[in-house]
Amino acid sequence: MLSLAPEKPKAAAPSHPPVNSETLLIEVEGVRKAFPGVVALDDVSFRLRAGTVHALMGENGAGKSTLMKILAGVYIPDQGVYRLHGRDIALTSPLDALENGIAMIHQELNLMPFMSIAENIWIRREPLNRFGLIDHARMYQMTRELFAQLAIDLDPEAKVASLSISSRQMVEIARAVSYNSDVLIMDEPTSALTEHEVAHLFRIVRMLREQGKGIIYITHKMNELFEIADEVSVFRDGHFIGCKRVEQLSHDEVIRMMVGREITEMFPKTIVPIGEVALEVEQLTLDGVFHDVSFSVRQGEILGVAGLIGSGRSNVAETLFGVSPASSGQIRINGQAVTVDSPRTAMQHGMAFLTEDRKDTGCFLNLSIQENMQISVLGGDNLKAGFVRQQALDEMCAAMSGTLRVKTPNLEERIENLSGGNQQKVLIGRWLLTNPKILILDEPTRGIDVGAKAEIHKLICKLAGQGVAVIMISSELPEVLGMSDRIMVMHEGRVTGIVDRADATQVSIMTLAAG
Amino acid sequence: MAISNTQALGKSPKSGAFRFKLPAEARIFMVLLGVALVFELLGWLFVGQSFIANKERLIVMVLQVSVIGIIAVGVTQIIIMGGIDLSSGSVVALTAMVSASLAQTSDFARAVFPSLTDLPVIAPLAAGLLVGLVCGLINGAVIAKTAIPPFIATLGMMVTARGLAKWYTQGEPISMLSDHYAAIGAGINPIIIFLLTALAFHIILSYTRYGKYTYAIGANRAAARVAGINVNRHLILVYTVAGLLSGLAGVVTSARAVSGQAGMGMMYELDAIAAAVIGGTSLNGGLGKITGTVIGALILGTMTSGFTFLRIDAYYQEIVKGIIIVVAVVADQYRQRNRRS
Amino acid sequence: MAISNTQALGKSPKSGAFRFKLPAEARIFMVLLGVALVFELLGWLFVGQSFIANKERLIVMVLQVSVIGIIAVGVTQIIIMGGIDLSSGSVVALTAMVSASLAQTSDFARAVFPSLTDLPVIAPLAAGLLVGLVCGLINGAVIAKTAIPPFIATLGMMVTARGLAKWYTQGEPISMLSDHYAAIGAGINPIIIFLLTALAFHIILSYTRYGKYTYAIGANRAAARVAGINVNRHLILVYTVAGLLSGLAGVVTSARAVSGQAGMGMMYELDAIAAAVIGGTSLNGGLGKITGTVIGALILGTMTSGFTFLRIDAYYQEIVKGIIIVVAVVADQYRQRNRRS
Amino acid sequence: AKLGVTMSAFDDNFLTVLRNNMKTYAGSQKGVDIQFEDAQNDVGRQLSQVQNFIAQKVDAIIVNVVDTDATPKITKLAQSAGIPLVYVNRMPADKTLPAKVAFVGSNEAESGTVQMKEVCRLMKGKGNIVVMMGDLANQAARQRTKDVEEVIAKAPCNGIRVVEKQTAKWSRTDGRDLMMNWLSAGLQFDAVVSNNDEMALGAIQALKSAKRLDKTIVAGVDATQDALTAMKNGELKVTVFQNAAGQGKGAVDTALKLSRGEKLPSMIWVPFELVTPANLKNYQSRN
Ligand SMILES: Nc1ncnc2c1ncn2[C@@H]1O[C@H](COP(=O)(O)OP(=O)(O)OP(=O)(O)O)[C@@H](O)[C@H]1O
Ligand SMILES: Nc1ncnc2c1ncn2[C@@H]1O[C@H](COP(=O)(O)OP(=O)(O)OP(=O)(O)O)[C@@H](O)[C@H]1O
Ligand SMILES: [Mg+2]
Ligand SMILES: [Mg+2]
Repeated sequence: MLSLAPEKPKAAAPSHPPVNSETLLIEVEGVRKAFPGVVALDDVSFRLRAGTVHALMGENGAGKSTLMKILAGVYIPDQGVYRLHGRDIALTSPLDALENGIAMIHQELNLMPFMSIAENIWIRREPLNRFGLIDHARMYQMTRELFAQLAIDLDPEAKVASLSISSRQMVEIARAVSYNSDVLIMDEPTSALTEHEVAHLFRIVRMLREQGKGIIYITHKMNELFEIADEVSVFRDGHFIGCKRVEQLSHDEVIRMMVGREITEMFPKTIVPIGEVALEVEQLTLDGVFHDVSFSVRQGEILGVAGLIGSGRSNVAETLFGVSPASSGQIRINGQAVTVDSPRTAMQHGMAFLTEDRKDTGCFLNLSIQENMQISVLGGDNLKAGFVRQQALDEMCAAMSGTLRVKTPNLEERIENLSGGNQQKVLIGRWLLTNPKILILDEPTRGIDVGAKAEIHKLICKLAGQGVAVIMISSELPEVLGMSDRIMVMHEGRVTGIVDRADATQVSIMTLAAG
Repeated sequence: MAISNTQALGKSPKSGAFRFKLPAEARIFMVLLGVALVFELLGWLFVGQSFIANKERLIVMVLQVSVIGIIAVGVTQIIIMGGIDLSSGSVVALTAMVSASLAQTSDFARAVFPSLTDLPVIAPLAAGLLVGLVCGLINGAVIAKTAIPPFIATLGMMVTARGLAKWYTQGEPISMLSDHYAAIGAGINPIIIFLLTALAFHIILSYTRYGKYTYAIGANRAAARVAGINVNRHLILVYTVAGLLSGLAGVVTSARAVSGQAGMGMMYELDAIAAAVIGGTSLNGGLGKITGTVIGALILGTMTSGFTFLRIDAYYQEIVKGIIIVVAVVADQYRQRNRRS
Repeated sequence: MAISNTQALGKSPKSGAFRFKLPAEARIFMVLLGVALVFELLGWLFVGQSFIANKERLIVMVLQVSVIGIIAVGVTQIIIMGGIDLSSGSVVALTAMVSASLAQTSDFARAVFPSLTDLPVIAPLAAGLLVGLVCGLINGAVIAKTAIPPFIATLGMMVTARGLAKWYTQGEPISMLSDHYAAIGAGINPIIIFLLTALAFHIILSYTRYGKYTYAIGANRAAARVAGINVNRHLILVYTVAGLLSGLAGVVTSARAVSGQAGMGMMYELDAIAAAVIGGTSLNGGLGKITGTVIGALILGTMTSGFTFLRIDAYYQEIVKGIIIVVAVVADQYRQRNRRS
Repeated sequence: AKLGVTMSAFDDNFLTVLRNNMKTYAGSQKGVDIQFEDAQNDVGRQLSQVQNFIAQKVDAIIVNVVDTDATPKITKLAQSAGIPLVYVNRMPADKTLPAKVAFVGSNEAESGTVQMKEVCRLMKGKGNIVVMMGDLANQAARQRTKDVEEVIAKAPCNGIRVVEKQTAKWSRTDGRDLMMNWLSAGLQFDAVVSNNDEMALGAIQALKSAKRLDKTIVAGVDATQDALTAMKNGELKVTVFQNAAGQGKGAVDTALKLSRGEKLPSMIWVPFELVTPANLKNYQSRN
């Protein structure tokens, strides 16, 4: 146990709660991992005890996922000590980790879309019959048993491609549990889940804790921390800041450790004057997906959209923006009836749409931050004789990433190398550059840390103050409640109610969402 | 409280299981039937005879795509795994040369290896398979170890193997092959070899881990790695298997022509890929079936025989063949989409 | 026990901004220089003369890849956009036939169109470009409207266009072309056409919206659509541009040979793709530069000249060419990775 | 009568002339129905085409074989189906041809010999030559190159040396590029012996722009229209004429006769003929 790394100055002295070393599952010390241009982890230490839920907190890009990927054998650290059950170990591949009893649910979904749920779960461990061939019947049976134990209701034979993101997340969880490993790492497992599923997940997590497993739980959601975690380690800028028992911490203290400063207001909602009706939707229908959706949103107003997973909120947003044009119904913008048949026409009507899945429909992963940000404004004034006015655009992008505090060495960096939260900020920047009149945000703060979240919320309020009509879909109830002027609730592809800010409570929304 | 994926859409959670859904292969089979029926109809109209009710023609239809089919069985696996193989045709030529050179009879004065004539048939067969295997192994190893695109790695092999085939006898064809060797390609033997190969790999792909890994890597390579699959090893394995099958195809080709020639197998890689894709294998990886590929190959064979049957000029044949490849894939996609929504 | 005891590299998180980073093209240029230097060295050792210091040789090196290069400029754009084009070689043949048939002089008794001889040179040129444009347009439209893989759509075009080229004069070559037409392919004109085309599209790809959209679609097609790009229209546009360039290549080829033949351009598509990929264009889309492609083409040209210069047998040329294609791409990737970490 | 023809390639210049001659001649005969297939230089494809013709029950099959090594198999297929078979242009490798099988064409071994002998005469038996070869996977390329080498191995031509031989894949542009590469390497030679006219024409273009043409003898094979024009302009010195009309007519005639059950000699020769500026006008309108 020897590390030659020099002591790094730290914002707060790392402090570990006293532990009985016999219950230590994982111990890492002095871990360093650098990527081109970025040191993701620098002299980081971390301990996991058996029978505990250990939360990991930190801003976007703090290095949480990187550390977990090292624990799970995906990355090989540049330097550091790794002890498992008190034994030194050097993992070389994810398989290595799995065989040593470490399973991980990654931040990004890692499923094979064209294969069945059962095949995804039991890959590499398929039951064989006496001819050495795969016994599908038994595999489905095993899946049903696993699902029964976890109270998941999915058809094991269904193809993963046909599942919603949340169901896919549940499949990931089931697979991780099925390894029956000593250590289970969950990297933001709830970012795609709503309250219902989260509660359900927590029951699973508690069950595993009872069985004496060690669970590492990464989240940006403060309430989850206090609900499920026993201990919490905080990271900032690739450094380990400290580790405490949750009981010894308050909400504000965690934030201070993460951000290094106070954040006073969580939902900085400012009441702004509400103007004319900007967007009006009547009887909007997409056959087989959602029906008779009617609502309106005014200039300066924030319309929150709540609902359970798969209630069709994202589909409504996609239809509004022309991604999948409506089969019937009417859209009126500033009182004018319009046909929106493609995102292009939607943009011409002053709309902007931040999609929920940034990897699939947001980022151009191998292009630079700058190119990602300016792609939607390559027209009009920014075009001269067919040529793009690069200088002006670059300045706009630089200013925007400054405003949004995108953490990156420079704007030429590929967006792929940013942490999830920073990618999200770049995409928000892309849409803000278009100066939208109507802004549709689908899960705008998914996977975003508290600091950045507050900034984004402030920004949304500021835009509303400038007269932009905002539609904000969110699965985080506190966010919807805190930010919206009115809340529309959906259930099974239909609007079940539109509630004013004053009348909205957690309970009233959930009742409508349940149908 | 259960989590269900089908709360919306007014679908009961289980409805999917009961919905009538034709498997992809059945859809492609319809295309095959359609093509055959069109020829049958035109046959009665313009030629005055049946297209299908002719035993010899049925045999040729399959026979002429047997070699392509054997290659396509390997190529299908590579494509399912998210790769591509442009080298098959050249590997066919190289193996045809090598195996033919070991199958010569001693009554030929100018044998390539005068001391290696009249060998038992197993020798050229084994040598051919081995050459194919090595070519595939090199493809796989290069792709796995250097992470260059398979398109480039196999393009390199395509050029190199063709060069090797020409160099082997300085372009001279190899003839006077033993009767035992010729028997491999005689009569309907190529058909039998093709169908047995297809059957074997159909079972392997559907019911073994080898198969599951192949689909998993093609569907999502990162996910496959995270799930603990040794992606690189499997990659090498699949390319090696495909090389082996190209080797087999080379042996069959040379046995069929009773001669080994450096120009053999030209462009076969494209026909094999076409057979796989017409058969429903997606070039994006993760999707495909050997049964589909067999039908895809049969569609190509039926077209060739049909054109000759209708006495369509060779120019038009090519013109129409290109169009039909596109139409077959479009039709398949269209039906797929229709059935979905 | 430590996993690794190496000292920290002492890089602060910001060091990236100051890091020296060679652009991709510079790296490929090194490969070109390397190849040329190897030949220079071997030249002094075995041939006793300089490889590079020879004006005529330098001209041939570029001249012989000019046609491939013109095609590759279009193909690069398609690959950046996430597509592929297998039809270029056949389109070259078809346009060569059509434009040659309109460039015949009247003193030839058996002209293809006896009434259309002695036309001004603009006629065959325009006809050739138009044919290429239409082929590209069809490729693009099929891909955009039916969403079938570009590999299949352009494979179909490859077969069909070759068939059309053969059908056009029933395989008969077209000769007796006017001097004005021949001038297009005379001397170093093909080089000039190639470099001007490359320069124009280098500028277009780097500094116009057309270029930005091409990269964006290649990087993430779904995201490009959501970002307001009319993806289908742009797709058609880029395939059309590539078709146009294949058409131009066809005109240059036939002008150079002063003859139109249906067998022209065979396998050019693969050389063009190889040039693009050696030049650093990624087959996954979203990455690539025209400058890289030009250097990629020059690498191929240097190799051909180098082999002839060293008097290497044709067999070995092919064998080595395949290996070099792979090695060039591997080397490029390797350096890329090294520079990164 | 129904005739099925499989050509080794449709885009070869000489074979196109041959094919067109067959077509015209068959068209002039009453009740003859002729169908052409393109084997695209692939033996496997050609075998399948023969088998398709057999399934079709044509009255006779004409084969322009891709590679003569594969003929025993083709002969066997036709023989066991009882369908008459005529090989055209390229001579089959069979030791003996059975009944109902015939060959119409020339001896490929002649073309290169005739060509080289004339070049040798022009060079007065000594000097340096370069050889442009066709695609090496192709039989004609190998045979013609071998012919050339055999001629210069013996007196009176053994004063001639091959300084370089290389492939230009039958094509004019490749021929031109190859010649430019040679010239840039400073290669010294007195004659270019090319396996076909196309490559020879490419060489002429390159030699012309390097101003070396007047000092160089260029020889091709095929006597295509372009080649004859080049010869008329004094650029090409030697080419070899294959009688496409004779071969085409002969093949169709033989096939028809065999299908009527007539007895015929199994080898019908249509020899190669040397073309030089001296006898050029006899050939100008023949192919
Ligand atoms: N593959 C990679 N290549 C280059 N840089 C990377 C790579 N992966 C991560 N990074 C960088 O390392 C740093 C840490 O990233 P990491 O994903 O661990 O953050 P995180 O704490 O998980 O953030 P988030 O909460 O947004 O998920 C970031 O600055 C990120 O840009
Ligand atoms: N690609 C797809 N294929 C099949 N069904 C899909 C697909 N995408 C979405 N669905 C289904 O459409 C329904 C509505 O999904 P949508 O994403 O609009 O809901 P949502 O309320 O936004 O939920 P989420 O929070 O998951 O985004 C869900 O039942 C989902 O399963
Ligand atoms: Mg993370
Ligand atoms: Mg949603």
